Amino acid sequence: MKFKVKKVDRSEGLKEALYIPGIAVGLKHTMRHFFRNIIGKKDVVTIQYPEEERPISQRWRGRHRLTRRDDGFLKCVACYMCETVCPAKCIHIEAGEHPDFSVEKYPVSFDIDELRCVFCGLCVEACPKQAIRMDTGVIGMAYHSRESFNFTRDLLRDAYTPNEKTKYTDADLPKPPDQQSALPNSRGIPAL
Amino acid sequence: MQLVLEFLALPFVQDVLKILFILLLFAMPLGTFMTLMERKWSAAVQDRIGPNRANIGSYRGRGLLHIAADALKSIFKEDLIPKGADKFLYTIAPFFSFMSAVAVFAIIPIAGPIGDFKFQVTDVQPGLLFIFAITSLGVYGAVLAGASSNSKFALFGGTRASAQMISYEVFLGLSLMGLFMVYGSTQVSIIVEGQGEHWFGLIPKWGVFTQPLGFVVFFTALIAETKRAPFDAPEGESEIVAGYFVEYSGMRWSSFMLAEYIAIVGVAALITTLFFGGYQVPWLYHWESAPQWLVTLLQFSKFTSFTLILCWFQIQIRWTVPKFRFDQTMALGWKKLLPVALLNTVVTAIIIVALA
Amino acid sequence: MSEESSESVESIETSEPSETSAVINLVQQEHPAAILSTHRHRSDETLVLKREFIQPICRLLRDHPDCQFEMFVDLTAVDYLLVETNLQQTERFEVVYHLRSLSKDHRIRLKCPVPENDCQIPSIHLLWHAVNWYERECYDMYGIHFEGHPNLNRILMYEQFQGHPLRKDYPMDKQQPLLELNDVEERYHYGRFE
Amino acid sequence: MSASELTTISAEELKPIHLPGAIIPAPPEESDTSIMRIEIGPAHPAMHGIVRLTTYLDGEQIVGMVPEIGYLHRGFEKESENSKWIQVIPYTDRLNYVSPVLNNIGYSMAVEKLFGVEIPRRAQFARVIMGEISRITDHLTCLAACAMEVGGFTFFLWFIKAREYLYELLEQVTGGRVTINWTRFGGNGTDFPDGFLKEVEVRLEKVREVIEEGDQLVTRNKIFIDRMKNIGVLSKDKAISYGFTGPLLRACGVPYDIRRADPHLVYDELDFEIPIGEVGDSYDRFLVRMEEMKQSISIIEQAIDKIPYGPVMTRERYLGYPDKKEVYGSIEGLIDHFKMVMEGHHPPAGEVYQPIEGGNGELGFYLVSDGSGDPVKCRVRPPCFNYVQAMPELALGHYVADIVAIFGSINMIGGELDR
Repeated sequence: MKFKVKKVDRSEGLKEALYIPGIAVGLKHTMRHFFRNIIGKKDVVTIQYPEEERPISQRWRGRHRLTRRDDGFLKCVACYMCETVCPAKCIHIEAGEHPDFSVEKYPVSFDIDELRCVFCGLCVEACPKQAIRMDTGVIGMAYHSRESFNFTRDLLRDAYTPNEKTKYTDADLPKPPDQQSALPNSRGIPAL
Repeated sequence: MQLVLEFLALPFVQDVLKILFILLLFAMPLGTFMTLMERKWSAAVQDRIGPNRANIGSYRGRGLLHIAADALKSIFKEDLIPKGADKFLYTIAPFFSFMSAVAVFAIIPIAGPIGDFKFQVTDVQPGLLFIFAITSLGVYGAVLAGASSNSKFALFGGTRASAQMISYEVFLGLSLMGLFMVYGSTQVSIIVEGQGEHWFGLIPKWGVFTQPLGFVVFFTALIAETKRAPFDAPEGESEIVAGYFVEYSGMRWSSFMLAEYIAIVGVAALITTLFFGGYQVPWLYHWESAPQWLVTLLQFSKFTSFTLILCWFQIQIRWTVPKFRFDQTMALGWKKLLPVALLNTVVTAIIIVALA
Repeated sequence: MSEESSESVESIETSEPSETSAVINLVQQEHPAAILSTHRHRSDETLVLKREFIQPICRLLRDHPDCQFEMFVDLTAVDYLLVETNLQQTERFEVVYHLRSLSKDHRIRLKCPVPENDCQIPSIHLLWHAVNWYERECYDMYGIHFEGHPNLNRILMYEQFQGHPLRKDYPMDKQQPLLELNDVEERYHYGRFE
Repeated sequence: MSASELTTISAEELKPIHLPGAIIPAPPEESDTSIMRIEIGPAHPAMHGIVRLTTYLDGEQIVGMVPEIGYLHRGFEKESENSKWIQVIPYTDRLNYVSPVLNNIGYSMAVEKLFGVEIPRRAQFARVIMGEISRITDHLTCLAACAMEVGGFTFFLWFIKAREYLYELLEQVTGGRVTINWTRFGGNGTDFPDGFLKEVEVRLEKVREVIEEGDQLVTRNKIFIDRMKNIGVLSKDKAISYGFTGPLLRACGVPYDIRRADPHLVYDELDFEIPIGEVGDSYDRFLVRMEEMKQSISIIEQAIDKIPYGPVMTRERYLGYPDKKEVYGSIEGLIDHFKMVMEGHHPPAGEVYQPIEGGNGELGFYLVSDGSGDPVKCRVRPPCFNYVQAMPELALGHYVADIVAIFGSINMIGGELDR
């Protein structure tokens, strides 16, 4: 099949043989940058990170959060879909029956091991109830110990101000029986 | 009061004061200032902001506190000697390079003479030959550091530094032959005096205009002498990590660094003196009635501003030009700079004979 | 459920004869005994050979004016231990070569079944420069010996690694024994390899 | 071979071993201590990824080199054989982490070839645009690192600034700057946000300016030319025999570009030139990559003009997840969704090899599927595997300072080399 070919010119004339013209052209560009930046900081791209933050798009995948229904209860129905689709196998769910029959199932414990998570967003796509989202926009996730990276259900769920339609406040969410701090991670090796 | 004036008139005291003034109030501050300015100016070239984080309380300045921060850091950093290093040579190597960087200021005049008082530490008759002697001593700093620190990369850096500095001293000397012929002597004050006249009252007789080729070769040789910009194969940080001072840390390492930055200021001051008229302010002779203190102030500020401009130019070159490979540095030196320097000497001689 | 969806999809596959089938006819004439079967799936021409004929056939494919496979693209092996469905595999392992002809602009895939008990196949490192490391990697991962290879030892794993990780019977989270730090000096002696 | 036997090296073993992938000089006699062995070791400023080059030096000249790889081996194949087809996509971001989109596209096209399905035209154009943006980031990083090692630190930071513009583009579409996880089987995960194509043109203009400035700063500079010309030369047929593909083969003068040799996506509708060099040394590779970036920019502009409207995922059942409306609304949609997530994709049994023009050369995916949900074989043909194997041959006879120039122009990426 025909395609156009372009030979790269590596010619080297007198202009290159003398060192000065090449350096002069380079100096022209660096000086242009220098004088534009030293006076007015026109082209400077760096930002002062802790004070200013880089604008992120809405699709930016950051820290997870568990969304809530209007009546204050978690949207998640513990269907284990995100747990099976997660490539890093870092989500652990234990489902439980809720005393109120109108609520089918809810996650007694919903833990994400953020150290293992690869932030691929497959769990958000797989969730049939839009219960888990990654749009909290939290850029810096730095904590002091490994255990604090095992986000439990209560850490992940949204903050929620109860309004007139609220039926269940946070107190109604029964705690899992033994809330160990260090959950075994996905490979069954207990985190230290 | 009378006692004090008498004390000041003593020649010995004047020399000590001159040394203290030129070293402590001119060379060292400018050198340390250059450590910060290199990072700030290179940031400007590369569309960054440069260091501005060091702060006392909330005062951050525009990064000026980084000079103090670097100094304190290097004092408190651990200063270790690698296993198997030759302790004695390892410890004295930094002093050689520091000494050769500082000694350059001995013969540089920073302002015009008032009566018989010269703003110059010494005005020895073979002025510039003293410079060549001192810079050749600087080779010991790099070579001893490289050879004594028991590391292959340092060994590479040391051998490269020795070959490069020794061969570039030759072009250093040769490129100034033309200058000596034009101004008739190697004494620095006579050269600077010579640069005071003007052709047709308009163009000042600076070294740059009388010796353009000599200036180019001299400037290149001096950059190679201080192992900076395109000639920093001895500290080739991409292939031999950090060259001869790879095993240094703490105060010893920072003395190498400080030596390098003071050498920048030294190079800039030397070139200003020899090629940009030192303290000679152009067209100042028209204004006879100027008071003496104003003339000295003008001369000193002209000298300092030109030194700063040349420091800036060296740093600008550093961040523009890629690095030579080591054998290309030597090829450039011996195959290109040597003929150019000799040609320059011959041409200057012919012109002088023709004009005279 | 998945079968019927693949039927409807089968028709998309291009079935017009391309030059490589000419290559297969050529190989059939030269080495009729070598070829076990040939098939063409998703426009990828494949030739299944006996493993002892791999060197002459590769030489033929590289040097013959009609084939001219100058470029050796890839070498890998496949472990069919847990595979039930019929992928026409006869032995447990299969070494797969991919070749590419720049001048004739076509590709071919050679497959050689290798039995589990005597895991070896003649090496073709003399035909292309690229083959050397690919064979070392295949040995490292599957434990298939390439006879005649000048320097057949592990390339991705460290020397003291036990087992061949990409075999299906190598458990996913097997822990390797810890070993003491050896000095680099012993590894490379002048002139030879360990 | 215990230490005691070392002294009795037979004459046959004395001759230098000259293999592809390892050159070891003959041992020096006891008196002559000229040969020195240094480790351009795993952690070295000029080693892009983590690779050890045990180098034998005679003075400053290289007389032997043994590259040692495997430091970044994360077991890509073993992980992908133990996970579902869709779970392998986040792994492919991390193969050639400098041009992640191209790995995604390569892997997804291979699985689509297994399924034997065509993706909608808008998805093909979207893949071409994002793939070329990713190719530009790959070349920007490689040229920047190569010039930095030769001393052009300003050139490095300007090109990293240009790369930053493109990373923000990737983030707007896929949600990740490097770990994008964007393509799916049968189309792309997300469509372009509105106003995105305008944004692409604005940023490409900025990137073109930076490339022009970098070109002026370095390419015609005699110091740079001296450092790069006639360094790491490889003849055309030796390059083919070493399995060179991509910019390195084109630098030797062979116009082999998979986008033209095996036309895929919509590359045959877009016209662009293939830059080739003459000698095949580091300078040619530098110039070829510079030219290729300009071609990629013109490809993106043509693709932006021709991109049609329409769906980004195929309507084929059991390929993409059903729309969220159907999942929430109808019970069939929910069942399909549940079945897709729980059991994953079931490509028909068979094997397939799909090459694509990666950032470094021919990036091929060889997949074997037995119809059940788990992949049998998921092999990546790494283009830079052959370049590191040829490294001893390229570096022989040059100086220590040339190792960085050659290694920079090879653009070895740890993730792709060791998988």
